[in-house]
Amino acid sequence: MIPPGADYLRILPELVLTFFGILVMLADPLMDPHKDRKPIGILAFVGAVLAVSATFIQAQHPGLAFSGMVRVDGFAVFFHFVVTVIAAVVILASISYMKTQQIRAGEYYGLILFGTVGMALLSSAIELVLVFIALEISSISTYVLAGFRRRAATSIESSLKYFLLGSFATAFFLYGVALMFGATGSTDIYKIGEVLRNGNVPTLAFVGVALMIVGLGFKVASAPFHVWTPDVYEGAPSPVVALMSTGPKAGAFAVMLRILFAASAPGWFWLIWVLAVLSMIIGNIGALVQNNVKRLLAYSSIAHAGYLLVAFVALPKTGEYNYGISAAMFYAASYAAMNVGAFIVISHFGSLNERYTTLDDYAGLGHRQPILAAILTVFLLSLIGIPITGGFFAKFYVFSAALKANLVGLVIIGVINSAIAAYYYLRIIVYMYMREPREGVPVTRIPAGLGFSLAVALIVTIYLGVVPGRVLDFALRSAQEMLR
Amino acid sequence: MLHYILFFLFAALAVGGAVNLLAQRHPIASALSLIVVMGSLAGEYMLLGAEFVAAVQVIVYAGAIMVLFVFVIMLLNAGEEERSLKGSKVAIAIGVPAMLAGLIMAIWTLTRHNPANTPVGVGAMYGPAIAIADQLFRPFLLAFEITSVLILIAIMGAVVLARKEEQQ
Amino acid sequence: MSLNLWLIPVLPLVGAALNGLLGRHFSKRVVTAIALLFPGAALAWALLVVSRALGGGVTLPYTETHATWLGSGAFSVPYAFYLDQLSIVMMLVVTGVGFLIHIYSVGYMSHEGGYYRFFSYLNLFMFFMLTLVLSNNYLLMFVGWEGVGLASYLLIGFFFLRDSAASAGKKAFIVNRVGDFGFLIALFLMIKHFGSLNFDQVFAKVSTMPVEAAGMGLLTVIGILLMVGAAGKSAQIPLYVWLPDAMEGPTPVSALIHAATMVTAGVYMVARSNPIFFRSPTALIIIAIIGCLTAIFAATIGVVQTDIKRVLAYSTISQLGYMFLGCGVAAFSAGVFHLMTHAFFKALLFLSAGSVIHALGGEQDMRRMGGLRKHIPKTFWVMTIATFAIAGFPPLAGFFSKDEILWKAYSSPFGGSWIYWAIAVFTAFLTSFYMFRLWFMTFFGEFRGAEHEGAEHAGHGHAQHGAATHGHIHESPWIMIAPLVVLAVLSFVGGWIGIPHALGGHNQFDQFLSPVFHVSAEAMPAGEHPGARVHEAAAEHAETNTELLLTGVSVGSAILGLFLAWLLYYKRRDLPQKIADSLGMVYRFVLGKYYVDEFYQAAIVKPLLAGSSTVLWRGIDQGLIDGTINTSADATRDVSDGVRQMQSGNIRSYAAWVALGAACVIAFMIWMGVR
Amino acid sequence: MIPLSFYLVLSAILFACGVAGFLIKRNIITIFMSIELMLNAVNLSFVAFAAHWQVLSGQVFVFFVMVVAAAEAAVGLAIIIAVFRTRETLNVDRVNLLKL
Amino acid sequence: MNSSALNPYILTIVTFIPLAGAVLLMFFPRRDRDIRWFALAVSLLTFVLSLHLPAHFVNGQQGFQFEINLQWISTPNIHYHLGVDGVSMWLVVLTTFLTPLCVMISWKSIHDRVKEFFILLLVLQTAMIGVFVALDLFLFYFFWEGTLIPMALLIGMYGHERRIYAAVKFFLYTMVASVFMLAAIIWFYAKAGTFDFVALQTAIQAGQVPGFATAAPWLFLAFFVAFAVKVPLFPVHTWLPDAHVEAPTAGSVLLAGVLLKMGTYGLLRFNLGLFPEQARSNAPWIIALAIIGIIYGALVAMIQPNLKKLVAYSSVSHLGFVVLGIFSFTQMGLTGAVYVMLAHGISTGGLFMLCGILYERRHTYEISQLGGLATPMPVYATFFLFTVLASVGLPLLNGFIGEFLVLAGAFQAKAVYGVLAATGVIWSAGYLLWMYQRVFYGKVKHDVNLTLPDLTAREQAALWPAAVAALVMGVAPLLWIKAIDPAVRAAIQPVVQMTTQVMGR
Repeated sequence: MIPPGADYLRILPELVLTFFGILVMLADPLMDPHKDRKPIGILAFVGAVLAVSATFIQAQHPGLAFSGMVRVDGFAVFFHFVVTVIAAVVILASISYMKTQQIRAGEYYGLILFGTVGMALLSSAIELVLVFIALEISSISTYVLAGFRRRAATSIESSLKYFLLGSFATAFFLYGVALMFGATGSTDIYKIGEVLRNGNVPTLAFVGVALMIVGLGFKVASAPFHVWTPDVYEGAPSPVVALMSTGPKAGAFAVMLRILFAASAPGWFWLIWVLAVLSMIIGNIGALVQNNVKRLLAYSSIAHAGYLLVAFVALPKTGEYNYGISAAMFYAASYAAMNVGAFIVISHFGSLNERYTTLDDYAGLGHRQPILAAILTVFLLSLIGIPITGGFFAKFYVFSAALKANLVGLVIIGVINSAIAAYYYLRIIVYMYMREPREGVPVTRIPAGLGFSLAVALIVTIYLGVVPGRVLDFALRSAQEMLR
Repeated sequence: MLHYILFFLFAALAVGGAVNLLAQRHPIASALSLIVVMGSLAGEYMLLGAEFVAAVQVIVYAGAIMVLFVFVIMLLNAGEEERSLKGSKVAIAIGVPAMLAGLIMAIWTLTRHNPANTPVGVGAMYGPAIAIADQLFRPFLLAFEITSVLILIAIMGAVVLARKEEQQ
Repeated sequence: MSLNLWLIPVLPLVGAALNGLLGRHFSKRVVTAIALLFPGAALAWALLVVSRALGGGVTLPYTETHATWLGSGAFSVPYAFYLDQLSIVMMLVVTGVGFLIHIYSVGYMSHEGGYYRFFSYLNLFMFFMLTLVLSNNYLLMFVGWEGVGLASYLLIGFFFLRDSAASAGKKAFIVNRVGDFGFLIALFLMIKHFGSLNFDQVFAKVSTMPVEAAGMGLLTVIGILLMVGAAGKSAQIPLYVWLPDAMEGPTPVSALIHAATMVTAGVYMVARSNPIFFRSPTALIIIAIIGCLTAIFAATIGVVQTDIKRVLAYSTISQLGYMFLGCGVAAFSAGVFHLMTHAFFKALLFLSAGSVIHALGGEQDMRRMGGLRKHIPKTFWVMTIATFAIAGFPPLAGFFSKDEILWKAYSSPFGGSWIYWAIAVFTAFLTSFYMFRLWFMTFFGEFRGAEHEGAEHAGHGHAQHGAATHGHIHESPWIMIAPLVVLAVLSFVGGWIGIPHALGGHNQFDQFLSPVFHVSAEAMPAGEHPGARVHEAAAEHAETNTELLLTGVSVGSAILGLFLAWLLYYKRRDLPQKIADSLGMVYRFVLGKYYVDEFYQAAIVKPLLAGSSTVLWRGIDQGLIDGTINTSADATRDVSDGVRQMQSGNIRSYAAWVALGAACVIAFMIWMGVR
Repeated sequence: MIPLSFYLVLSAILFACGVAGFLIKRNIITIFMSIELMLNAVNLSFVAFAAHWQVLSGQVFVFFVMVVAAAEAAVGLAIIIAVFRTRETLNVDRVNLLKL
Repeated sequence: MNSSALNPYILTIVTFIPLAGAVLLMFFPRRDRDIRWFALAVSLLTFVLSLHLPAHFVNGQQGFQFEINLQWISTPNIHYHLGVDGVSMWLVVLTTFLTPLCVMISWKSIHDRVKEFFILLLVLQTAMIGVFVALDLFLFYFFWEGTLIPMALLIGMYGHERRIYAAVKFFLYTMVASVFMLAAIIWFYAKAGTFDFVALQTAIQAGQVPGFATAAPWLFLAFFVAFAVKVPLFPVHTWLPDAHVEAPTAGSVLLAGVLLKMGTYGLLRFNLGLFPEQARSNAPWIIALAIIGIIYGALVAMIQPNLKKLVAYSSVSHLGFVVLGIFSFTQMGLTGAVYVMLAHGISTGGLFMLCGILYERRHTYEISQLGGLATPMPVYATFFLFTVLASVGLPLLNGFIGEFLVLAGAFQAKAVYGVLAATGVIWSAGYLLWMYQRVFYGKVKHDVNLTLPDLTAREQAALWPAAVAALVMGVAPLLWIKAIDPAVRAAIQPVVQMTTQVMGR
């Protein structure tokens, strides 16, 4: 049985990505192994951009595909778009990075493209087994990508840690899927939802949800499953961190939203509440004393996962869950923009072997590289949540959704946390602008590709901070679609 | 009755293999224990009627994958584990109790609160190759196709990581 | 018909502004011209105004309103000037004496640096003082009040290179501020209860209120607070301490500000507020007691001072006490009368003292003077007139005004008492004594100062021309003597406008001021006043006799003072030392000015500074508040380190955390499921 | 007729053994084997549930899990080789450059 | 052309011209001289344009003027809503007035990273103006936070030895406090669906905000904390001395002159405007804190060994007056409070400029290192004295009017408030004159001070406007009060109405 043509359009971004991934794979051996892989990178970038445009075609064909394995709705399109844009930006930024790091492996781009297939599919897959496979695709590719700075022991170590712990966590997720299957007799999220809404909910389903939350909580780096994050982020190549702190995370959040809301998973309210609070506190407190910028941002990403989880528990009695969901979506998007931007700056500034990643290295950056410093400052301010940056509205929507649901205590914890967070982001700014420059840290020109990718991240960050209305409207609508 | 005997035989083998995996200090011994576990699980699958799965379990898992393991163990010439290192206190002190607690809770749930605590007959769900194939290439077509991407990644990843680093 | 009263204060302001802003670029001649022209014009205009007002051109009280200064809601304060008999007197005293002192200063300050600055300040002072006396509301009066304080601050600290001068200026300002605090509170009370600060509106409201028999009624509180303000400005107990130090300023300043005009502002303010005080016997008694105590207290200190200007300063405080005593028994016209005559003779005294100092190249210690009669005869003669005037010898000005106060202190229906009289007479004796002591020490006997020492001892400014005059004591130039002569004449005849009935006069001064004071006095039945004694025609003759008797006693005490001073400081010069030795502790106590300054320093200033520094700043600010915040920051850091410890780097321990988390999650969800 | 719960409990025990192996083993390869054990345990659950619900998809899942496990094994072992190259050890406790 | 046609756009123009200037400046070549002149031109242009406001302001008209209300973002219903009343108008003019002075005073003292400095300064100006003109809570919060970063950077990049500590302290204090305000703003949006100040006020008064009654005390506190830290009110004032001491001169001037006023402005606009009932019930302890601040600030100022710290603590004292005035709920008190804000901006701004001028020459603020400066620098000493007197509250200078009205108002509210606060007049004379004596009078103690040059023409050009403004504000306060008074009346109306209702019961 051959699926109808529209089904292929519904997975068009994935198809495009896969196609270009294969192209990259095939093209790589044709190149002189001692030459830089810039052409391959450009090819991959073209693929990613085409994938971005493919999401528009995808959006024209909402509905189920492949025997109900995939559901294309606004929600899916939103995350497809986010993920593919992340991939495109990261690929573009990687070209110069790979050159400075002297890594000559076209597989890098292939892995990103293939990994993006998984990340994208996470948001549209409604069959739990497909979700599992997509999760593995995105994970395994990032395991490998994390180890790409092969001369550095830290990179391999981070790869190993990510791999072992990631597999450990996916096993939990899989067990959760199995129990869910056992409890409901189905692995289709919407069918599970019907079953759970209609009948008596077996305890098995609760345990299934618990195990899935463990697995997904690990992927989104929420406390107490966050332990891998700082080590992995510190060791992995910066552009890869840019990717994996946003792409798989966005995908995992999408899955989580679908499972918790569309599948009407039971009993998780206080659980997520606690996870949100723990993540915010542990992330922010842990970041306070960090001296490595990558590690610092790793802790910050834990905290941001916490803020995002706040949106999950915004469940007003009126049943208007779409506010919380859309807030989470918006948060994921704006976090992606600012975090990718920040890590791209870090990747550029790190120089060969990422030598310069401590705060001391950032001293006087405002002096020596004013533009780069200014851009990083914008991203950091956005991470703090200063108005007219995406980070502000992200927090704003999340907290406003929570207040709609009368979660005053949670919001207060949240705002206090964001105030604490200001301290460590500010530390970076302080180092950049207020300390004397350190000897021997080189001043480097910003390559075109990196500049362009930074510009994209910057524009998106500002765009989401100045005119967030369209994006949020879209998110609100697609959240409703997702719930239907 | 025979079913029970068979079930418990395989179960005992599986659990015994798993425990042995933990107890053995040499990775080769552990790997062999794992093969025992997999084999006995294949027996359980047969008991449940999943004959194709059981066959694949033996061929792919116990065969292919575990060979890979053994191969790598040989390649790296891994010896016995060292045991006298610190840094593992947290793992033992927190992890193992947590694991036990989780296990107890899981068993409790699975036995008491399972709504479908019904007996399952031998071969209750007969899964011949043809039926499985029908599933794979119809409803699960996309999943099946997408695994190819997974495999591609695995190949690329393995190649990249295992490749000798070129000299500068 | 407009009198354009505003010109009177504003003219000196123009002078001040011109000299202040541009004086640096002017020649000395131009500075002098400006400095004299504008106050002179103000004097001329004032005289014109008075002639018009008394000529019946306008009806008094006359008000001219120019604009609203500030307002909020229903409350507003205008730029408005007010002329009645009281302000006429004050205006004339200020412009007249002020102008004379300006002239004098031209000579006195001719060798000083910052010549333009000095005249700018002096003109500024005139502006504020005239604003004070001419305003038609309390707030504008307060403007003048603060402004003269500022001018005083600037002028005391004129020789700012001397630390003592700078400190004295600051002290004057701050002590005055303490008084202003009371004044301000009084203003707030008026705003709250009367809704306005305009004299006419306030007094109109006040006049409808009953006399407050006892306790602390509204008017009593206002009255006392006003008196606090007056005590600050007019150097009454307990706020007098700044005035002696203020002698650090150039002598013309002491004459103008710290003798003739500014320090009497308090008296003016109390007199101006007479409708309030008439209705508050308690406040009156407090004023009388403060005045009385200040008079004798300062006089005793004056007796032992050796610095010529300090003697005069304490004398000023003492005389101000007299004025308050007068006001305190509701004899406001007597107080104001004394204010006027005092302005003449005390200005004269200071200026003469300045002339002496000038002659000696800056020497101020009377123990180094003596025999100056021959060297500076003109100064000697004007000084003599002034001394006799202040000592209360008839028919000089001081006699009439002081006598009026003494009599009223005894006889006033508003709380007059023989105790006041007795103290006042004793003070008169002391006044006579220390003034003649000064007179004898300065002008009689042999010259005791080594002239070269004089130059060394000199203050800042005089050091320069002290050196120039080294070797001979010289008489001051005509520009300094001329004002002295005018003042001497005034000190002589100034009292004649207020000759009491008992001595066959008509007390025109009292009558002149009566519209200001008696209106409010008569507004209420005398019988209601608890302290009031009923005037009866029959008693009038007896009273005249009493008055004559009392006058005799006071003149006698003045003569006694003269005699004693002659005995101790002319005839038997060894005696004072012996007396001082025999008195021992007491003498030293008085010589130390009762150690009031030291007391304030130890009881208020030091604890305040130490407390602010150790308790407030180091304790609360840096210790408690910043400490709390730093501690919590450190605690957060510690927690942060704890969180880091989770991150041991060991994969197995990470897995353990995940497992623990998973166990908790499973447990929670099972609980949710079972529930 | 064996109760479903027997299979499930067996699966849970095996899963727990896998977790325990991750926690107490020091050799990276053995730890990885523990993960494989966990996946196997889940597979048993799938098959058992498939029998319980009488749907074949449960068995198909096993299939996919095996593919994933194979892919993981390939990548994982490559990573282990890479680690061994840089660190000359397979002891997981020695792989702790990144911490705090 | 009729210039009142500008009315709807003038606020936008005034607010964003500095920002536009900053953007242009970014593309300037690094020629310091041109940059300075350009910054001066921009700030002067802003000032001139801002004079349009008082020129076309209709005194006594109810509500806001020069309003512009456009939808900015639809889904969170955020409007670009600007408008001023008598209070905010003058605060805007104060801001535009001080900025050119800051540019002039930074002419030579900033010689490193000049371009960034002026960019930050101009950005800061836009944010400050924005705070005063924004009528949409979101917009307000945006500008509020917008002031934070340039200011922290100004302190941290151009400050003195402990600048980083000070900048971080400044940032964290205000940031931590303002997130509470953010939470409250979000609450409003979540419940009322609007950020619009006017709409919110109407909705609250009509009781149309669900859950307001229970949440109001907390919301009040949330706003209050944010503003109290900014003011700063005792005991959350400790960031101020550090920030001031370390800040560059222009930073100090704007910090004292404008940023602190944002706090009091917020109290007036939001705490009074949105929560009249809570404002009334919380007034006693707030007033207590204000009075403690007045006295405490003055006493601590008295013993400061550091010139700038002294002025900083004096700000604590002065701002205590403002808070006292605001919470006295009397016409006079509030008018006075607003007037103190303006006056303090001028006179303390002037003091900081003078401190900065001294620092340029001497590189210290330690009073013990100074002394006798009136001899080498007479003109400087005169300006300093004038400013000190304005700050002390000498009548006919700006400080007096506000303080008097505040005290009178506070006294009307409750006599003891007025009495306690009025002791401030003694303290302020004490610390400022003592400081003046120690710095300027006496003989020159340190030989380096003997040769200090007096004011240059440029420095005078920066000081004269402040001095003239101080004088005019003292002599003709009605120019300002005319506009302030009606605005203030509108602000306290709800509170007063409530009081009468309570008393009527």
